[in-house]
Amino acid sequence: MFNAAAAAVLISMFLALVRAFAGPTVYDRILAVNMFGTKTVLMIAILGFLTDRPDFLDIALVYALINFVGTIAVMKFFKYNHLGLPHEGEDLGDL
Amino acid sequence: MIVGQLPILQVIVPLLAAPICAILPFRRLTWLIALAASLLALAIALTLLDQVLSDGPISYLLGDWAAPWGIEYRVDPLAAFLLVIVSALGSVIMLFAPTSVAREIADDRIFLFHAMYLLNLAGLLGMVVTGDVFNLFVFLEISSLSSYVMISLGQSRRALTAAFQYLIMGTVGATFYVIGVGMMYMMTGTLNMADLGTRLPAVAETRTIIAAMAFVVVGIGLKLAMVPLHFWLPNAYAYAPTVVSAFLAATATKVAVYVLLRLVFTVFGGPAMVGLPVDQVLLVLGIVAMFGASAVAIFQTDAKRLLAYSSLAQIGYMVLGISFLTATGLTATIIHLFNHALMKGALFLVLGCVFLRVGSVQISQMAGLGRRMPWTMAAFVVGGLSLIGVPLTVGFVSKWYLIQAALEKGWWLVAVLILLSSLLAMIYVWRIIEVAYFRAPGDDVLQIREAPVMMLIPVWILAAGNVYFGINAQQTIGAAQSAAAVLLGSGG
Amino acid sequence: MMLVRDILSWLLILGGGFFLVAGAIGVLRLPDFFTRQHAAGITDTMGAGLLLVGLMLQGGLTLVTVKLVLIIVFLSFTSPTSTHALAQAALSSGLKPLLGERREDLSSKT
Amino acid sequence: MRGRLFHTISLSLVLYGLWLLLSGHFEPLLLGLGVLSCVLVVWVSHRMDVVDQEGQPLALTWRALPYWGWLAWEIAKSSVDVTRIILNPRLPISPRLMRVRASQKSELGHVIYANSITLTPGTVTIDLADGELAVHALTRETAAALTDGEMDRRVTAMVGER
Amino acid sequence: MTPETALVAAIAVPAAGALLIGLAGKAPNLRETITLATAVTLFAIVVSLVLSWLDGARPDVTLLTMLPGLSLRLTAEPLGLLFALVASSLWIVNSIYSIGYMRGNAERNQTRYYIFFALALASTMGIALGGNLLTLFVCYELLTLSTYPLVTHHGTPEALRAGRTYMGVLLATSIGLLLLGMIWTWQVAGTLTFTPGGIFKDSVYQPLIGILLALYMFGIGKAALMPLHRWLPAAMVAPTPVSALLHAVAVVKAGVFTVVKVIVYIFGVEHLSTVISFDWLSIVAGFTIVAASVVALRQDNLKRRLAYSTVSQLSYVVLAAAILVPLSVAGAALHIAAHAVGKITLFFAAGSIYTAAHKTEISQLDGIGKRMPWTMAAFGIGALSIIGLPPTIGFASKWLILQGAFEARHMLAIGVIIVSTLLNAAYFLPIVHAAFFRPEAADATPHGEAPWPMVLALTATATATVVLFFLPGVPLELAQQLGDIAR
Amino acid sequence: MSFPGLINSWAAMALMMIGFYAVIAHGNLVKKVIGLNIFQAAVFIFYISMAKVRGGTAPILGDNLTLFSNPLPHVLILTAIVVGVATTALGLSLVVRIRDTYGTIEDEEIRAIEAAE
Amino acid sequence: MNQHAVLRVVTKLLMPAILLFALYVQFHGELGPGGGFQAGVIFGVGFVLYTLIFGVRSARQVAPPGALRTVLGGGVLIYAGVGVAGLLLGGNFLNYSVLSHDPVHGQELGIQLIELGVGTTVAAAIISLFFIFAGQDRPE
Amino acid sequence: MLAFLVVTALFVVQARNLFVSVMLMGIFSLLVAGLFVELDAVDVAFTEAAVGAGISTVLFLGTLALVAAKERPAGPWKPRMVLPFLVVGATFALLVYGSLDMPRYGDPNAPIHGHVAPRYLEQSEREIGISNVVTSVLASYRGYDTLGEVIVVLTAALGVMLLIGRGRRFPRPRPRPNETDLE
Ligand code: NA
Ligand code: NA
Repeated sequence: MFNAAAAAVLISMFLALVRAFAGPTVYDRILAVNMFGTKTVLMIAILGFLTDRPDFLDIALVYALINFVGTIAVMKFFKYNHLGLPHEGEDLGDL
Repeated sequence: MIVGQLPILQVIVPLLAAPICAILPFRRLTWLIALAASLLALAIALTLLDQVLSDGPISYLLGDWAAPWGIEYRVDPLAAFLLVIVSALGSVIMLFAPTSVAREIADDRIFLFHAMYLLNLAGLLGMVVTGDVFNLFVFLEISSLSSYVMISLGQSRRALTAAFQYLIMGTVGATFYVIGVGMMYMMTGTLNMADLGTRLPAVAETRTIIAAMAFVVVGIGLKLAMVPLHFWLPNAYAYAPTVVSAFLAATATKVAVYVLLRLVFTVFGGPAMVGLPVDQVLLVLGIVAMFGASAVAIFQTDAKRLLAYSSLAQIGYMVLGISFLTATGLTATIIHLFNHALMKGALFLVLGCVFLRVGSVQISQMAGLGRRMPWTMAAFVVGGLSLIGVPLTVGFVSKWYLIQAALEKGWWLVAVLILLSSLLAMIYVWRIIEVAYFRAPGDDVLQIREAPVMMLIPVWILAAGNVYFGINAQQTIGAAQSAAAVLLGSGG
Repeated sequence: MMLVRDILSWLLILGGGFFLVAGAIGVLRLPDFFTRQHAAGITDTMGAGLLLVGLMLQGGLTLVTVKLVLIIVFLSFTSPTSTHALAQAALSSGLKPLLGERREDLSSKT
Repeated sequence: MRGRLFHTISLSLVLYGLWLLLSGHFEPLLLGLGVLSCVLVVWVSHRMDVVDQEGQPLALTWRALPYWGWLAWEIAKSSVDVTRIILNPRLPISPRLMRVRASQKSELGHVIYANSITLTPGTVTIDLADGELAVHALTRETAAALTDGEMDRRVTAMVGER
Repeated sequence: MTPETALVAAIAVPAAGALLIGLAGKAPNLRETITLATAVTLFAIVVSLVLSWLDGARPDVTLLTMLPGLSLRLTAEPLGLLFALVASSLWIVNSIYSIGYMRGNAERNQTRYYIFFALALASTMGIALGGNLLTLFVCYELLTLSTYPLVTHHGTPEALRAGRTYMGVLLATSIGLLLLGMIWTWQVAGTLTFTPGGIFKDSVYQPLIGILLALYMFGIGKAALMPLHRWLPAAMVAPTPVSALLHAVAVVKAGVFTVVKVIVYIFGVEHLSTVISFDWLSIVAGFTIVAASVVALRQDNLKRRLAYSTVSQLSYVVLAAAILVPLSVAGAALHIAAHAVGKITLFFAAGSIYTAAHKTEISQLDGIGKRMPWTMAAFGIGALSIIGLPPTIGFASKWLILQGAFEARHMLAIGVIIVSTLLNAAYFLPIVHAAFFRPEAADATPHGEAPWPMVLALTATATATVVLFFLPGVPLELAQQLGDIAR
Repeated sequence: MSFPGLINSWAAMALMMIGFYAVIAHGNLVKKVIGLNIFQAAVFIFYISMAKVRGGTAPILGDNLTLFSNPLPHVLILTAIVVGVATTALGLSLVVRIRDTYGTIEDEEIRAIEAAE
Repeated sequence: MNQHAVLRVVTKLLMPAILLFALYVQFHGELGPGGGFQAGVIFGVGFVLYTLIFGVRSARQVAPPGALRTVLGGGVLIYAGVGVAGLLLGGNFLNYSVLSHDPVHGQELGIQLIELGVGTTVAAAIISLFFIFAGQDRPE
Repeated sequence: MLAFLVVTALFVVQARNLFVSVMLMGIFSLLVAGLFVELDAVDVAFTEAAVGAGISTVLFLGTLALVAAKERPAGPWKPRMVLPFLVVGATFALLVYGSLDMPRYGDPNAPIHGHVAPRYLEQSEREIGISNVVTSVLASYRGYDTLGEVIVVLTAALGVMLLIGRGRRFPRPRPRPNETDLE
């Protein structure tokens, strides 16, 4: 059962990967990577059950977090070409 | 109680001083901390050397976990000798540092520079005392990362590319080392050097261990700038702040050579290990380095670059000494670790003084300095003569043992080559001396005066060391000989 | 009781798996970024949701279930947020969505 | 000021609850560490200035549950619809952009509405400014489902603005 | 003063002198007083050493242990004492001469000059009195280094180029060959202590002895054995007193001195004579003698002619040692002294001519004997000594060598000595002839003798050349003792 | 016979070489750092693969569990990962500085600029 | 992205939970996967998210550079301090057993403390790294 | 999984758009982490996910924001471009050569499972008292390595501060000689 679920997740990971490689726009790639990340969260959760050690879900949670923050960072990168600015032209302050 | 804790104090004193420096953004205070930590480390190192020479090797178990389950610190005469070299040079160079650093590094960054220096020092010391191959990697990285940073602080923008190149090569080297360690661990199940030494012979013939050896040697060879893995070094030393060049040239490559010795002898068992023709390879590489690098050094126009290439050649001597796989050869390598630290330390510090006053270390800019900066340039002469190997300097002592080792093996041709290469050293050293003393000074040189006394004192401590240990080499040779004996003994 | 729970959880897991794959196929098939987002949304909501609930049933009333709930909650907050932010970024960067009635029209426009 | 204190206390309680849920261990040491952790987090949150109505919509929790249930059902329905379209060999889509007015007054309401739209397969909020949402819909049907305004009403009801 | 103290003082005094000269740099008179005082003190010390040695004292001092089993060590023995005696006595004369020369030519960097001169003497003393090969080698290198600033004294590109040749040849040979030979010797013999009869055991592989000998003979570049003689003419760019003391006495004599010392105390005359491959050394030395003389004949520059003459004369010493009989060894020792006194006279004369008349070429010297009678008379006496004619000490040493050659039936040596004597005469006597019997050039500017300290100095050395012929005394005694040791 | 047992190692080694190639062959400095990351990650895989025991489970002790994979390589690689990211951070900050001062991060262009100096 | 209502609201909502989760990972490392390092990363990532949404300047007001440096060094000092405590209490460096009468309890205590040091340093490092990279002037 | 990894890595290296490379690096890291979970290295997976996919990606993005995000296209083929292939080829050959005598994957009798490690698994609960053996080894048996690891983090953070921290990056213009004595 878990195997079937894992297979499904793997297939969708693979398809996401194809989209990530194929693009064509960067947004497609970001979309694919984000989706891939979410699928990894699921994969970890399932693997926890598969290996009979379900208490590793913290990792999945961390994945989800990282995935979210990563996506936001990427978008910010594309929107402003900068990670630190609230909006353009603002002074960045000191070290 | 304190005495039993010396091996760890050796490392954690500078290690703990570093974060303290990072927290306190004061230039002078952090300098004092760095200096005090270096001096304390030196005192500890000397005590340790004394202890191991009289009582034999010391084993220190971190966390009191027995080796090989925990990490072991192991101080034998060789390690103690290296500890003395590193901490002594560190102390002298820190003494020298304030004026030079103020000239070459922005004020608001100096406290972080001191933290970096301490990290580097701790990393090097840690590499020396550790008896665990993976712990060695960790401390290797501490010292490497801080080196990259310190090099990149040089004034020229080329310091950045040099540091980057070093970072790439250094990381590749470290990764190779980790691959090699992985293979060794895979075949033996242990990471403790002594334990590896006893467990490796059983699997010595396997292809895995042969490959492991190759990876480890290449990895360390990259760190030690062993020709042909040397590309990063000349730029790194040439464009780093002078204090950094001096410190790295005097200590970092020495520690890398030490690591090579440790691995080849303690871990792989030295002469007993015949799986790979390591000795022949080292012999050839050493000779190529001696000649190639010296020949390149002759044509340099920048004094720091010249010294950097000279370092490559000197590393060649050390590698050559290892390749003999004999007590005398090892003695030569080990004594040269110390002696070369003295020479290059002195020479680079002299360039620090020159840079302070002249603003450049181009050889052509040094015309007439012999008259304007007599004490500085006199120290250069002493260091230069030592580099050539003139008697009454430490360079002579090194050369003596190296040649003796070659003759002992009946390799008289190698002996001749060693001597010929020191003639090349004569040429490149003399190029600078001639310009400094017998070339008429330019107009802007006329208003230059001698470097401040606070810089001259450390310079002359090292210059005097070159002479003192050249005239009276008994102690250093004694230490080197017992270190060599331990290496060979442990190789079984 | 156990059997019912198992069957239910299997159904959920299988359903989740189905939506995962279907959504992923959509991500490949659909013609432009904006339409693909919808397909990706299916995998994040239905796919992940069903799967995780299915797992929850397997886990029972334990810490595992708590964590799975947390994952679902977290995903339900972040997934639309990042989808939205991504869409906005794409739009504001000048990426034009394909609009129109039928697929044939759309493909002729690409 | 009173509101701030209220939010602080409520945040602390929520966080401690979360700690217990995560931990699952009830030894004194870990419980104590939990208290310390919560204090630290609340302090940092204050420095970050995220402790306010927007950040801790605690009051919504009870009203949110039925809404979530409804939303889940909506998601399920749309998922099936969209999946059908995707798997249809003819791929009968008709993507469109539309503007939707949000009737909530607070930004929190807007955000909940926007995210609910996005969560529902077939529609994605691609812009939100001053209560007006730009929505990308995959088909005419999904667009139509949105324009009937039920979701808008439910969100407004949940945030208690009606 | 105990002999041991004297031994150490012989090196310490000139070294300390150098320091004091440096401190007195700002006051020329004081500086030169110190120079003279140091020279006189050194001479007194050496004399006391010689006397105590003749009294039977055998001082031997270990200064410090440099490497395990190897120390810096000083020992008095006849050859060294003779060399020390020559060098220290001539330093006094040379100092007087220098004062005149440096002031007369208004040279720059005089303090540096005197400092390094004193250091060169300290090194020379170390060479003379070194108790083992290591000590000798150390001082040998120090001598090279301390004379480098003297050679490049003028700092002109030409001087720098000459300095490079000088350093290059001397350091290259000593580091490249001598050091190798020394370490190899240490490897084979286990000691480097100078020992009468040599240090090699009979068991040592014979061809190795041959290789070692070659390493030594060519490694001792200061002996200027061809083809490693180039540095010596190059060094002639230096101020004349430098050429006089160093390149007639200290440096070059250090070379041949080392040759003799190595042959006597490292190889052992007896032991070496059993090695078949050995005779190549006589051939090289003989060739050098003749070839250098021929080259000298063709030089118009006076100092260069003197330099090539020196190259030639040095090989006399090598040849004498290579004959390997006690008599010739004694002759070699005496020739070191004889050539020193004679050649320094010639250099002094050349310097006087340069200072008084600003002439450097032999072709310019027609009739100069009338304006500078003292100088040219001394030149004549020096020339006689170099040629080996009585009544000069040069005759005595040549005689001893020739006797040894006959005893050993060394026909090559005999032939070389005869031919070279003729050549010597051919390149010196025309100068004397021209100076006294040719008419002066018409456009000559009038000039008189050189400053009095210079004249005094060259008169003194010329006198010594003659006096020593009649009263060879201590030098001969020491040379004969060496001959006994070599027996 | 040896094939299936070594496939993990070989894959890791192939990955290492992909990264290594990027490090030494690509002129773009960021690409070099990326290459290092791949290289190191592959080494991590190599270590973690050797730790695996067939039929074992994660080395977190629990009831009814007896066979565990080897924890030591895990520990080593945890450290190595941290070292790797530290190196990456430093490398990237150098790249930023190089871009500031040279205006490019392409090896060849930098070399041309340096040669012209 | 401060203007971006959706992101701002969601971030505000999640931020305390993320930070708490980091501390949970910090203090439960010995029971399951995770520990000081991972906790530090998560804590740091929380700040990264905050910085992305609210800008470097606001984020720097939350965590001023001097304080960050202190925390950065402080973590190392905590770790090494535990080691030194072991040393002062008669064991070797990093021997935690001597920290308590019961060696096993000493070990647990020591591990909690050093993990705290790790977490502190790592969090501070990640935050300052991100501040620096995100706070750069743009070229040209 | 491994095949995924290799393909991803190839795409990462080949992509000329650095941004794409970085994104794919993120995927690569996630895949690696997934593999680690499969190989029972949950702690490592945790870290790899957080570091490789999280921190590294963010750092790379921060860098790309400041430098050009496009790699220069590869130039025309030159003979010296063979060199990297040779080096890589030689290294790979050595690796494969070395692998031939390695224990097989998952072999419970491999040397590493028989020496040193068993003590951790068997004694750590009694000696340290916690169930996560990785934590025991990491924090206690090899706690010193971990201290070193923290120091590495410190070094990198301070180093980046020194390199690109704000404030004056370059020292003031060169003062005249002789003016620079501190006292
Ligand atoms: Na949606
Ligand atoms: Na843990």
